[in-house]
Amino acid sequence: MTAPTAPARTRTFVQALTEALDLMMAEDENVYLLGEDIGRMGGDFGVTRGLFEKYGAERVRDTPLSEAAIVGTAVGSAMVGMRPVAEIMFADFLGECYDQLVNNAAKLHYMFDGQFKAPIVVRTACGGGFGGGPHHSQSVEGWFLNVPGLVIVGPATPADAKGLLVASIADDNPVLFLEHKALYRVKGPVPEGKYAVPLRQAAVSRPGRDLTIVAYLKMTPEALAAAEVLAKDGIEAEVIDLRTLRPWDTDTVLSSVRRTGRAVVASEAPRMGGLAADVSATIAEECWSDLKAPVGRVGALDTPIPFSLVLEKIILPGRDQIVQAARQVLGAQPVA
Amino acid sequence: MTAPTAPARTRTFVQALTEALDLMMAEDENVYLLGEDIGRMGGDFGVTRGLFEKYGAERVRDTPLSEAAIVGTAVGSAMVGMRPVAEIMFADFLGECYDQLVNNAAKLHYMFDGQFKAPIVVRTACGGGFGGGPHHSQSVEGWFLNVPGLVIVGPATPADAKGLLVASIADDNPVLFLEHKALYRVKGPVPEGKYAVPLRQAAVSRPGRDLTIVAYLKMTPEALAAAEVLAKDGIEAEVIDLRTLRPWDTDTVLSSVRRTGRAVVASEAPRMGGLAADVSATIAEECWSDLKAPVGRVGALDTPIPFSLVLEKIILPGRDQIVQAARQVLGAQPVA
Amino acid sequence: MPLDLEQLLDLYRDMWLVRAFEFGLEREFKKGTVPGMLHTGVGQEATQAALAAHLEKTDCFFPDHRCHGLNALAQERHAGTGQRIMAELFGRATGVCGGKGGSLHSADPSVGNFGDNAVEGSFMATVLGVALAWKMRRQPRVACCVIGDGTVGRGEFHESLNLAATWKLPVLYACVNNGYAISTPVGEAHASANIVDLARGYGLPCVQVDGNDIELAYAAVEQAVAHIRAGHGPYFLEFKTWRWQGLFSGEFRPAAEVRYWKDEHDPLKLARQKILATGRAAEAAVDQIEAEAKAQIERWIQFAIASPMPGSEKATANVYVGWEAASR
Amino acid sequence: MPLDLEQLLDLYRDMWLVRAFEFGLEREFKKGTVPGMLHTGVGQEATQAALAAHLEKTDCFFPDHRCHGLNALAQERHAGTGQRIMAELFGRATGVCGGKGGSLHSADPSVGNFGDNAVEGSFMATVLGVALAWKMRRQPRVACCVIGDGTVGRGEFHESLNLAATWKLPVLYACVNNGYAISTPVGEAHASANIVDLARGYGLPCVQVDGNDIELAYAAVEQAVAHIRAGHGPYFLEFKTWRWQGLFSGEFRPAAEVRYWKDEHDPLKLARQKILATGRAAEAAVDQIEAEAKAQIERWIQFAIASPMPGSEKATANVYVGWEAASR
Ligand SMILES: Cc1ncc(C[n+]2csc(CCOP(=O)(O)OP(=O)(O)O)c2C)c(N)n1
Ligand SMILES: Cc1ncc(C[n+]2csc(CCOP(=O)(O)OP(=O)(O)O)c2C)c(N)n1
Ligand SMILES: [Mg+2]
Ligand SMILES: [Mg+2]
Repeated sequence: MTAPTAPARTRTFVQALTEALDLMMAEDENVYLLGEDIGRMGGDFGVTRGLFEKYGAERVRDTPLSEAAIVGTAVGSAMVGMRPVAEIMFADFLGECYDQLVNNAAKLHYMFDGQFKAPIVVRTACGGGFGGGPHHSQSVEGWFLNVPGLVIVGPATPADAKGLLVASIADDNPVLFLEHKALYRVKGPVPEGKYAVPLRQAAVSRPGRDLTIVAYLKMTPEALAAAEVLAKDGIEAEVIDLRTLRPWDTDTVLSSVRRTGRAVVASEAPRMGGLAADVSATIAEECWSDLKAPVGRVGALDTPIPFSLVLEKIILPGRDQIVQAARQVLGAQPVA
Repeated sequence: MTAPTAPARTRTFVQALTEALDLMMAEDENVYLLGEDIGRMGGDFGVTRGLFEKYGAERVRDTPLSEAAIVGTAVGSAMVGMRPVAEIMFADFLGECYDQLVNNAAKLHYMFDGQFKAPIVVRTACGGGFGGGPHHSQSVEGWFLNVPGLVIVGPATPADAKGLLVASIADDNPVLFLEHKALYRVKGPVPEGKYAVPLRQAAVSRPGRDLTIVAYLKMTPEALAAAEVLAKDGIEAEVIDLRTLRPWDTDTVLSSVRRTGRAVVASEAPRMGGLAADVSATIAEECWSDLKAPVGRVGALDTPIPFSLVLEKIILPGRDQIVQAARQVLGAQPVA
Repeated sequence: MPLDLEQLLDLYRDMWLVRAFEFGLEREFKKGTVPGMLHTGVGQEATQAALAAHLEKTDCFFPDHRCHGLNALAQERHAGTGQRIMAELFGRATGVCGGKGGSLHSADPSVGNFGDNAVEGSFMATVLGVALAWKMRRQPRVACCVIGDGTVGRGEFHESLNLAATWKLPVLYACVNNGYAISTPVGEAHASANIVDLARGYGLPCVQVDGNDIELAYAAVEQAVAHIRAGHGPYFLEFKTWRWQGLFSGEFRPAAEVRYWKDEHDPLKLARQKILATGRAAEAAVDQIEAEAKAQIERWIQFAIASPMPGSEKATANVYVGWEAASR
Repeated sequence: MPLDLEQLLDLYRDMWLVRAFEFGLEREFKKGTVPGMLHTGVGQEATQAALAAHLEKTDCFFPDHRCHGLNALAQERHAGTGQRIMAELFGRATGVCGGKGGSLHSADPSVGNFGDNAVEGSFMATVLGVALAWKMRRQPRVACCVIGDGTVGRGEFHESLNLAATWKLPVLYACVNNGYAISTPVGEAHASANIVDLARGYGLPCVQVDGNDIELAYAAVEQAVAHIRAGHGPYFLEFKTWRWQGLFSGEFRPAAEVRYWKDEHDPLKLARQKILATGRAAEAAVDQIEAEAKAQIERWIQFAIASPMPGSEKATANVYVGWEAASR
């Protein structure tokens, strides 16, 4: 169970996720799902659609609006060998179960000296751009970055969505699995059958020699679009999609930057204290002698996310901000 | 009400905090306290001692173990003009009221277009080093760094503890006020009467020309101790105490680094995704042409905090790790 | 207990205003002029009108995601017009939050509207603070929060009721039990389908009322508010009602249930019957009320559509009080 | 209902083991050999012994911060000796968690001990998952969580009871009402000083018992466990008891109260009276039980003190399953 062998069909991101759940549930009866309205209704975004009919109410379990209990239940059942996949409808609600994730799931294995594991997956919909307002649009990976023991995953393509979800369910660590709402309807080739995209391994989404753009989730397609724009000027940007956000793949990122000598890091989250800061700092610390310009850090303005689409557009970054940062990084004079 | 005018006496960190609360309560009856066992008992660390007797049960309010309700109550009362100071006994329990802080207090002013303010202070005891184990020892600022609208304050000296708490209560923004347990018994000069230490303003705790050490909370005394060690080798380290952790004072930090050309950032939190990453990234991005070596980032190993003092000591950073990082930064060859 | 005709007519108008508001909004939402997500309060008009009738400008309420109507009524009653609620839902600069809040975050403290919080139920904790402040200041005010049956699942339900009861805070819990949380029946998500059963242990008065009968709902709120203002502490009121809006994708509830609530137990039909039963109001006059409410709403929609979008300076305004948002 | 003499003597021994454990620990803590913080279960021995007597190795319990005794009893009963609980409290490599957990995080799944969580009450949510797994697997097991009266303040209390009741999960809530949370009296922090009042609304059996009377406590647990194993769903048991430990800084409770609980209603004295009242046990034999328990504990303490500290490789072990902790 690693690389895909079967041919790819075209599927949406949502369908790819459903396939992963279906495959893992069929194979292992310890895998079960829980969350709000994931049963008959199939989840707010349709990711669990059809699974209730196939696997029944026991294994596709509707819950009350009890986010702490949802994650607590997942953790407890994982302590005795289940492999729960919990859905938190919107990532913004993770504040309700922050304690269970941070103080319980992430620490169990360590504090009890390896006697327990917490192989849970908490799937949740993150990201903005659709007028969802301050409580339905946030990028939340920053809330959890400083939490050892937790794994954070964030796919950018349908194929990765499926392979990373398979890998996350198979993994013995607690995984926070972020799904960007703007990607749900995106279509792409998705191999048939079961395959895993390894955790902790970034993807080179586009090779290039002139600079490295590190991105993830919705910023990956934005970075690819930026690379297209830059290509028109003859600039070849390498785009790296982190895929696992904690712990992220320093090897792939640093070796790319050592080669290109320039880097832009793009995240939809506010710049201050986000993942882009950690990546930028690590690049600057580790690639010092190869770096020809300061790292460019692209992120949201330092504000909550407003309802107004006009304002939201001002706040959230995208292709154009990445292009601009890349141009600045390319224009900067090397110190030497 | 800004700079202290009265002479300083020697006080513990805890006494300094009590003085700040007492002064603010005496002056404004909208200031009140709430939290677990803060009344007759005076709080787990004695910060509210004597205030119950002076101000009564209405204004020094014991609560049940309801962390969400504690912060929720604070926020609600602030919406109608009160200036609550809530105590969360240990910072590790902020997971219980994460939602109220992040989705409510931090966003109220913005999402309701300025119609409400949330002038709350949430005081809490953070940090390790005393065998408190995984749930009583954490450095939690990293949990909140990516949250626009929130202010995070962390004093390192008794005088700052008092002045920053006065300023935090007077400020109209929601403030998460971190008190490091290892500092509570520390004594130092504390001016009499009311004075404010301005928020968002770092302190140069020790001037120097050879490198800049950026620290906060318990790492500030550790950095000062490191500077002593380095001074014996003739190295003059400038130590900057951030004091406000979000938004942190880029001006003071960057202008120091522009002058010294070298920087070490020290935090007790795990390196990955912590405040030190943000400071390191910002320095590298903004001081590029003045920087003579990569920024050194000192932090905890990437683990939960074990109960065993032997193991905890391995994990948490201190003076020696700062000295080592400084030596490395000083030894590194400038690129040019 | 029975309301006099004038009161009934007023409430009937209010209820129509709520319904017309929601229908107008649904129509515009489908056209794409209203961004974001939309939950409507159609079917729950009696509950909202009853609350609006008793909440003073100096009280407060935390509305839930179906309370556009309540918000508009409070706006009308205490600020003259509800059009700024409409404008908010359109994301316009003239909205109560300048377009920054939208349907799920509309607030206007000047009329007692303390804002929805789209993390459902979080304000069960927040309301305690408002109530505590008023109690400390000896102000006989009511701090109300509107919570759906599903929202009751949140742990804050317990923390809130426990503290409100222990501290005898002036909180009105207005629980709108419409039978479902999105697709989940109340009885499948809770130990009891009657939320009062879960609230009673805290020792506060817990009353269940037919939320579609405006007379009963009005009387129940009246009594609850009187109890709270008299300083007797919190009060839990459960309105049994039903929402017309199914899932986003359509109806999922049994046909008989739909028929009962929409035809036999529609709050507007019931109210109309009551009015006509007095024999002192002509059908035409009653129809006229409905028509005027609808016309009113169209004017508000026009106002909203004609209003400008917020200026770009608003994007970074009011992140911190007194400080600029970091430009970095 | 009355226990036979042999059972009584066994339980008396267990209770003494708990008390001796805590007294030994307090002594060592004062010497500085036990790091961190210390909360003891002195005064609550009957409750702990009653629970330990009924929980099988294949059941689970989440102990709270005063459950060293319960932990040790489970260890003794199902693994032969309780010395590894002692060693854990001394932070030694031989402890159940290799010294990484300490007093507030001692776990040993092989005896059903699923570990304390020092964020008090969080395991009210976690216990649901264990119970759910067992229910899904049709295993007639009991998932127990031990919660203090103060811990009841947490929102998870509601989320947990509601879900356990709705899903009919095999959860035993063992609520240890010792009258205080640190310094706060139960009646000042809760709408009722009797926690069963807050639990009843969920429709599960709620029973209050004198937690200092070993016979009553034993019978109550027996009945609760039978109910759960029979598949009838969750059960709430409130033990009325009292802890000898005041605040860290000393006693704060009224002298009469202290006298009542320490002298008149001490679980060990009560049990001793019961035993002697049978007329079939000699005082000397009963004293002997006490002496042996104390000696046992001293051996455990010696074991702990003689044990090595954990090796430095443990510092970064088991952060992630199967991966090294990041060195950076
Ligand atoms: C904490 C939280 N969990 C989940 C949601 C998503 N959500 C929005 S409305 C809703 C159902 C709420 O049900 P109920 O309280 O009964 O209100 P109704 O829509 O029926 O009026 C859910 C689950 C949310 N907004 N907040
Ligand atoms: C969530 C949380 N809040 C606060 C604390 C601090 N704390 C530890 S024990 C305790 C009191 C608990 O009271 P109770 O549940 O009655 O247990 P008792 O100590 O009386 O046995 C408190 C407040 C904690 N550990 N966790
Ligand atoms: Mg509902
Ligand atoms: Mg207690």
